[in-house]
Amino acid sequence: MAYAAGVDVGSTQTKAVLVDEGRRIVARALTMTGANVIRAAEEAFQEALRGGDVREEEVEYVVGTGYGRYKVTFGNTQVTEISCHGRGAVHMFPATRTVVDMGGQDTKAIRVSPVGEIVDFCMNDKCAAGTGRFLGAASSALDIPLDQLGPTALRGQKPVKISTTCTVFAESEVLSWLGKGKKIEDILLGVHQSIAGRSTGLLRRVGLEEEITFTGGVARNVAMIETLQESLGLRVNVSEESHYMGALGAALFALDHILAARHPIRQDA
Amino acid sequence: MTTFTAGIDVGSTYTKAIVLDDELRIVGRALRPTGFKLTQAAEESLTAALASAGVDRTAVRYTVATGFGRHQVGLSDVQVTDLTAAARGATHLFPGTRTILDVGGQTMKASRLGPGAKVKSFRLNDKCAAGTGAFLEKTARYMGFATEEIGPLVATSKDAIAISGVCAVFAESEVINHLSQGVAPADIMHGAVVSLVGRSVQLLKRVGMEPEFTLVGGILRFERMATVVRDQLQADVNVAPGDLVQFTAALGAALLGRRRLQQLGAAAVA
Amino acid sequence: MPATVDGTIVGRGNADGARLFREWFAGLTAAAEAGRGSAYVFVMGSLAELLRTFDFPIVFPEINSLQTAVRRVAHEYLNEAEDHGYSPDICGYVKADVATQMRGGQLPMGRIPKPSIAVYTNACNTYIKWAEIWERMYKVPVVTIDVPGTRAAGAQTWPGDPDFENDRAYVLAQLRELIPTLERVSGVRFDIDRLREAMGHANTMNTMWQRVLELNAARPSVFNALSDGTIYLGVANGFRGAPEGARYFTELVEELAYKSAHGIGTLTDERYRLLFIGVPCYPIFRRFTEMFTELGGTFVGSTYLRFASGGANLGLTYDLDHPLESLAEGLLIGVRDAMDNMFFQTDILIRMLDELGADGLVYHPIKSCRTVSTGLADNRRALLAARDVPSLFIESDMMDRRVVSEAQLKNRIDAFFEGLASRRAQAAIRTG
Amino acid sequence: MTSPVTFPDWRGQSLDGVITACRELLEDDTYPTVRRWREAGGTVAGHFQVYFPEEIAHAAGMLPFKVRGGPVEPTQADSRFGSYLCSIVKTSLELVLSRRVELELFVTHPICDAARNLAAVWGRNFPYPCQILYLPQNANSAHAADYLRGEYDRLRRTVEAVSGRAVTDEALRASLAVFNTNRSLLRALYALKRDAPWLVAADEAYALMAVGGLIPREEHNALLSAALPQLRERDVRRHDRVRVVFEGGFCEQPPLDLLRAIARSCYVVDDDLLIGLRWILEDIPLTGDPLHNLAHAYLEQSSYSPVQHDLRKPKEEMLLHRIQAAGAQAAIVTAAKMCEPGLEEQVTYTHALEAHGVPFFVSEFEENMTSFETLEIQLETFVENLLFD
Repeated sequence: MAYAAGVDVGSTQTKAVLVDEGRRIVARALTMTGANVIRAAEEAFQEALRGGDVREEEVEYVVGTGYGRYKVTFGNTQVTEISCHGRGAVHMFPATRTVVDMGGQDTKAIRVSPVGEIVDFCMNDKCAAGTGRFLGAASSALDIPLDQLGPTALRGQKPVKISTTCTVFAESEVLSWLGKGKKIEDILLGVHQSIAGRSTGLLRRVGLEEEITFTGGVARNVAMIETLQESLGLRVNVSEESHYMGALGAALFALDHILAARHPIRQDA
Repeated sequence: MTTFTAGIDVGSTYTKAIVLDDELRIVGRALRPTGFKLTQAAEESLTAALASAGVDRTAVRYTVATGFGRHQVGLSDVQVTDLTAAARGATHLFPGTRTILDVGGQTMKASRLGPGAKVKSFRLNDKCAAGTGAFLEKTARYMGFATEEIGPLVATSKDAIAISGVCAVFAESEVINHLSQGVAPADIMHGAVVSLVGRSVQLLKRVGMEPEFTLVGGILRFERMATVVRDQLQADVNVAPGDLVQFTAALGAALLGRRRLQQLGAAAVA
Repeated sequence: MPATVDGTIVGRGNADGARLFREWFAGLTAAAEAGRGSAYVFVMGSLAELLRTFDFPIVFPEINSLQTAVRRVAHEYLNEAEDHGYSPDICGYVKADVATQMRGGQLPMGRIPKPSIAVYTNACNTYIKWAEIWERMYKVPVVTIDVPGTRAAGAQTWPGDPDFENDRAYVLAQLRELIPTLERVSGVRFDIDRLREAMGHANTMNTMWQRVLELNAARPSVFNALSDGTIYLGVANGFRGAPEGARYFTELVEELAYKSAHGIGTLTDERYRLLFIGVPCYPIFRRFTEMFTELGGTFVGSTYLRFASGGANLGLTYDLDHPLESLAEGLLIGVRDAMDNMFFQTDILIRMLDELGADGLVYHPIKSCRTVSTGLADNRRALLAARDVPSLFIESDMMDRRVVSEAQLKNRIDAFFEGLASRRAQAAIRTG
Repeated sequence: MTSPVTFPDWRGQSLDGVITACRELLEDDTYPTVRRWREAGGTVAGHFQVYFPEEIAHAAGMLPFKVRGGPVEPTQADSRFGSYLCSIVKTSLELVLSRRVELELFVTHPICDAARNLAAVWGRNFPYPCQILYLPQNANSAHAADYLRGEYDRLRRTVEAVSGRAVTDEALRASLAVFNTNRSLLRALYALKRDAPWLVAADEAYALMAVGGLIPREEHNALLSAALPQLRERDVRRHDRVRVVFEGGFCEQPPLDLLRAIARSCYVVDDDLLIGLRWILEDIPLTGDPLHNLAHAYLEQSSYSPVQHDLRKPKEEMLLHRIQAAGAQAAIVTAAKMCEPGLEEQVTYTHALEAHGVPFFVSEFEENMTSFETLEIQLETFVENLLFD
């Protein structure tokens, strides 16, 4: 039994996923990227091996992805997280045509074909305005744990209008709204809506097509899902694995290589 | 019997209070995190400053509030902006001051002074965090250092690594690359300082800077920052000793309070 | 490797281009040292044909500015202009030029003379604001030649149409008003025969330039529209109406035809033929192209070689029996076409895709230039609705390295090629 | 078709009621007046900032609607544009993409490179005519007026085709008269701002003026004729405030709250807000060829703006003259974020003010900004250091 691995080195976290030949996820692991990127990749991979009780030599192919993909020194090749998120999303939800990924410093809108190939994509170019990082800022400003942001926001009745474009200043605007006596849940709802609004702009740029799958760490945030669906006027798929979608896609690409090597007929150009 | 005036500077991160006697001597000061209860922060910092001065609240005849929370301070007699206040504070500490640079967590402010410590021309940079102290704090936090550690850290740097500083968040991926290439955090931090100072010097040029220069604001309190500014300006700069640099605006506010008191006194006599 | 196939003719265009460019700047530097004045013009509607006949050294501030970026000193110039009060958000060309003027014309590749006149069209509105800066700096005549563009998509008018004639009369009147000013400033009398001669050279260049663009339909493509093309473009503008320009393009056509006949491409392994839309990323000019060529992609066409070629892309032939009237008409149609290439782009791009057999498009909107960038995202939508073709949309700048993040560009470009590859693989499977 | 009353809300109101009604109309992102006009069978000619010869559309019985962005999130328009763009261009397109406003004709101008692009973007998204009106950028050519007359004639033909109504010279003269009246009323409003600024705050004057771009001019004339005498009679205390000129090369308009913030500490005695409505400075003669008169007035009897090039109007001198004519002691110079012409002019303005010792401060704004902290700090610092010793 051969295994394939995907390692997604993001700006804050590094994730690894192992799949078997049946495209089943046998293990996943997450570590903080921190200062030593190479080690982070190594650790995530090793943790996944332990978790799946798989020996390193059983892993025939490793694909690195994410900002630090070239730092996955033990990897066989690299694929951008854009392709990987697309691939992962289609694997989880085969009818996916549009993927929205909210990551550490950018939001990606990806349009995929029925077979999971990237048809088109757009990302925030200018700065990190309106990305998931906004939530990190809000959580530290309000001193509410990240996983509580969503539930709190959903209690909001009168969302405030967040005008700050700079993610870093979200913190101070959130505080100034508090200073003006606004309710925490209304502020948070406003924060979520402003992120959803910007993401919708990106999604429209690649041309919205159902089904839409929402990936990335932020996809676990219930309020983000709500506000995004509201702003799109469409429902979105969210997988249990949303956080690992990039690593999963990478692992699936790795598996392609293993299988293609066995059946040269299907070898890609 | 001596009367006192107080200045309260409600900044985005810290609230500072200072108490002056009628000889314009600083008899007490205190600093508290601002948080989001601005009125409370102002109240607490003033109480603490009075305690440190051993002065009773009733002996304070005039209180001036400044900083971004100036309008939320219930107990003040009047509010002025931190540009106006810092101008008074800086010229009190360094009478030759003509140009002031204030790098705060949220904004960067440059002002040129005219006679009587009046602000003649000023510029603010609030476009994005890349141009403010938040840029340094983010970079530091990202490498696992606290804001207080920035100074000591940079002090150990051999040379600065170029950091583009387009976006405080995007800078992180640059930082990753440098770190994984084994660049010392100190040199990266130093690079961030250089990039920030570069922006602040641009702001200074826009107000038609002229010596003497005085630096105010929390971010500038560590020595290397001032050194980098000196290098880029190729001029000497004044920095208030110790943590007094953070109190410049509060001091200016208290001084304005005293000025106002004298005018009122004169008016009462007349 | 192309060069090994034939040492003499292949690569001649790039070498001669570089040489002409050096000579041109040597001339400008000499003029500056001698304290001579010059005519400042812009690439869209430069009127170089006319200005040459008054013996003006011709300065293209756009080209000077982009050179500071290519030579990696643009940030110094931009900072100086921003210190002077210019916003980080405005055109980098303008700012680099302001700094150049404050430095007495000093540039990395030489020195440029001060203007004694500026002549420009409204092809880009920023030209007008730019000229106002020189007017204030030097108190010299700045002349707008107002060239009305196409009023709406697909609504071009042609000779005989009352609306066209209204525009033509306006442009012609402005040219007639310009001539006495040129005589006054230069002290040279207007000589219609010299104009005829210059326009003759421009005719040759126009015909040849159009041929150059067509020749890249060859497989493999014979020049990279982004890297090589920009060199050609420099000559097309700097030597418009000059014999050197006419000769250069005649020889270039010869070279490219030769390469095409012998199957000599710019890439040893040309996998993807791309179109470029916008203005190049000069702060990392060579690297930007490499990020594509490394992955087997080459640019077979670029809107830049159309809107910035002074109308040469149309292959217009002036009527030398009526020089001034024909110049007016050429200016009107040429500048109008440049604007159409920026505003009413969809059909033009579809034609380019077909004629050049391109596999994908790369849109490069930039911070500096709203003229070329404003409509790109919408145009892309329209194009993708009309054609199922892969496209990449990346924002950076032509001057300001502060907004050019190589790591991010690379990430997007890699993803684009992954898309191209999987799409090609799927196509292969479908067709068996 | 008999033109409907699109804006009844102000009638029978007190002065404050009238002003409130105007404010509400300005901030209403459903554009009720345009809707009412179309429901009554009227056609609408949307024209982008800064100047448009509204008389020509008016003479065809169309409602000239000033397209000047709006208080909306450009969630759809964002996908049509890049990052480095002013807000007004985005929100203007958002108004039509979101169907808040529906038009029969859209006209933009070569005032800047972003605005000119709008004709292409708009045209790709809507079936009705979307054009560029090429107002002359060489005002100093002896031929400019003839050319412009020809261009106006082209516009006349377009408008006739869209409205299905012939635009006769008679109809044009009638329209010229309506707009002459409107412009003289606006001149009176500005005279009041200059002579007795305490009677009308900056944001109030703006609201009264700006609704003109949303309603038929006949209605606006009635509104201004009713409001002006009441303003003059107003019983308000005169405050000790700085007299300033507010200059912004305005195409994009600042939010009312920004004007309100300025009004708290300053008397704005002149400005170039919505300068297009006031572009023509004198009544246009009603005799002779109306199109020629209109073209002539654009070139020869007009105000100034960073987006019009005329060697006879060096902008910095025009600004200094405006400050002096209004008896202002200082200037507030602003520009819309990402506005190329505005930001370029700002440099010249500030250097000229510096040289002439006119106190000023510089800022940038965005129509949809909601926090004014930076502006307030600047305003307060500015005023503190002008008023107190």
